Amino acid sequence: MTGAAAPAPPPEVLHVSLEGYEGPLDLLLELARAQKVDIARLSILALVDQYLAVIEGARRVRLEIAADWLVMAAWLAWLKSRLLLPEDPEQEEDAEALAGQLAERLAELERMRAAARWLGARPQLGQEVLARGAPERLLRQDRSGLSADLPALLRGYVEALRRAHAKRPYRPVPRRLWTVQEALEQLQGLIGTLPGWGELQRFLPPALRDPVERRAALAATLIAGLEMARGGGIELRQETAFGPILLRTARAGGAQQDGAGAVMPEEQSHDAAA
Amino acid sequence: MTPPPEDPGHDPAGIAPLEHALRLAEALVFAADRPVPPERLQELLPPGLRAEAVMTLLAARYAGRGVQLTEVAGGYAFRTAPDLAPLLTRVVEVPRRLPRVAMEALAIIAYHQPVTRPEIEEIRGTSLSQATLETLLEHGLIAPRGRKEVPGRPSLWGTTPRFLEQFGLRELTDLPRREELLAGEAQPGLGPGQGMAP
Amino acid sequence: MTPPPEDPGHDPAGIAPLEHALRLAEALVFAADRPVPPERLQELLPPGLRAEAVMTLLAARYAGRGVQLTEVAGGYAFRTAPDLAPLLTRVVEVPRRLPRVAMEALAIIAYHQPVTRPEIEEIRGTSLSQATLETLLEHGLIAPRGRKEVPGRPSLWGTTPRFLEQFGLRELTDLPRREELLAGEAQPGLGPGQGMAP
Repeated sequence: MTGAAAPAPPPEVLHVSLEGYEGPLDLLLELARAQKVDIARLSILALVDQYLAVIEGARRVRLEIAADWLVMAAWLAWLKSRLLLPEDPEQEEDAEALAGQLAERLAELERMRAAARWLGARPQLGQEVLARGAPERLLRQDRSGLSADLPALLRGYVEALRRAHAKRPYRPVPRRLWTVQEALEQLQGLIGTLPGWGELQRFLPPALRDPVERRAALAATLIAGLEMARGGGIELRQETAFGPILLRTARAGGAQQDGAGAVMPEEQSHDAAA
Repeated sequence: MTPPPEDPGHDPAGIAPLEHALRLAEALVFAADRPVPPERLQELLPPGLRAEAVMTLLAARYAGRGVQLTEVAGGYAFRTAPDLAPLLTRVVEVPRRLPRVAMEALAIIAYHQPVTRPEIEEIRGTSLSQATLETLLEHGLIAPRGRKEVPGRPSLWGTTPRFLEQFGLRELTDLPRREELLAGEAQPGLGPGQGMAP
Repeated sequence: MTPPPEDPGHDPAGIAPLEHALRLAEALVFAADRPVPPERLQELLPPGLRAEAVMTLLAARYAGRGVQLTEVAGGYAFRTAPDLAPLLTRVVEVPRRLPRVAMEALAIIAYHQPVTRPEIEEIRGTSLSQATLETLLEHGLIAPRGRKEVPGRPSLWGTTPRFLEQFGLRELTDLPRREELLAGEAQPGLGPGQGMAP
């Protein structure tokens, strides 16, 4: 009891709890305020000592202290050592400048706190001053206009057709096929009007869009042409394989003169095979 | 208009409390989101001042002004003076959208005109209500084009100049051709990659 | 308070048009739910009458009354007189005040805008909860102002016209200058924008 001197009462700062502070900067600002000097003329060294004392005290009470407090403590300890050492021109960053930046950060936080207080002290709408509770909407809606554009119209058309198409059971389009008889009549009707050679295509019925119907008509017309050539009424000619097939009204001895057969070799072989 | 500076020591007529009550009533009615019943004001008034009397006096002060104190639905509310409301009312255009069905019917009429309602139904593959046709008529987008000489003599429908205007067309032939719209869809099984080698 | 009955035949001083303009301005600002920019009134005035002049005169007429004409957020709005708040809030519901953290974040956004959340955290020296940002957003006090072109592309935040309205500011420059913030705590509530009494 009387032996070892009772430990000196811990400095007052040790009682500062970290609970009330929103992070290291908040505590530093509080310590700076306690210096009661213009924040620009702050003693950074004193501030560092106070902060480190608080952290040391807090560590004695609780072990777990959030990392950011310790990071700040380490940085401040480093800053303090740099501030105490003679200036070293080799150093990239000058300790005084770093201390100045810290002071500026604290000053900015202090300024923003002052701004928040300034705002908070103003009469606020909905608190100290009230706006009209039931504003009148002096607006009349004119709903006579129409919002519709061309893309929407076209989309509507495509969608209507597509939906209707999907709904109907599949029904193949009935084909209108040109018969050989019809082709014969068409050929006989037209061939007399032709002064010279004419392409087979010219004797097809008009306005045939469907490719299948068009090929069928071509085939029927070719057969009709062959039929007529066999009867000697017309002559057929084709210069190259898959080239245009030409025909004209037969003339006396015309076939030998032109040296072209009524039919192509392939057609002959087909005939032979038939 | 500003109440004279008040000296509480010299207010034998009791004007200061009345002026205060008027200010309070004015602010309360202004800030309330619904008409203020006199009882609500009464709660805030010193004894001896009747809310109805204060409201009546306040209404008199606003007489002839741009806003008026009116008694509505069991309470008091400020309202724009009736003669000013038309001057201040702004007209906002809220264009309506055509319902999808109407848009589709309109598109079919545009492409197939003159066309009867049964024909539209045939193309859409579903029935078309009279109301939809009427919507299009109301907007002036379609007009009758005589009758089709088939049993029942149904009306034929076509689009109007108003239709061209609405869709920014100079003439009907400005509409894309059907084949352009349905490219690749009209011929199932003949899409790219499935072509027949010669 | 009621303008004297006017005889249109005897109005050498042109009082009738001015009284009409005052009624219009009063009705217009009274009805609106947001501050009315002077241009909106100007549209309604005859040539030769300036909207600002009419508003100033109207503000003078309302000086000392329960409702006052104030200049906020680039326009004019009526507000209840601040001294009546303690009485009014007994019968009119008022929202909760913003927590201190939200006020701090708001002040930082107001002074540093456009500013990212990490930058706010850097200034405060501690993290900022999502809930705080959301509170400010819900109140319509802040709005995103694009993104900062740094890794992560964080959102930039700025204040809204609603912020000016909330704190009775005409414009952002009504905030105290940064240098003034520390030199003697800015006088609370006596900044410009509150009331327009001459």
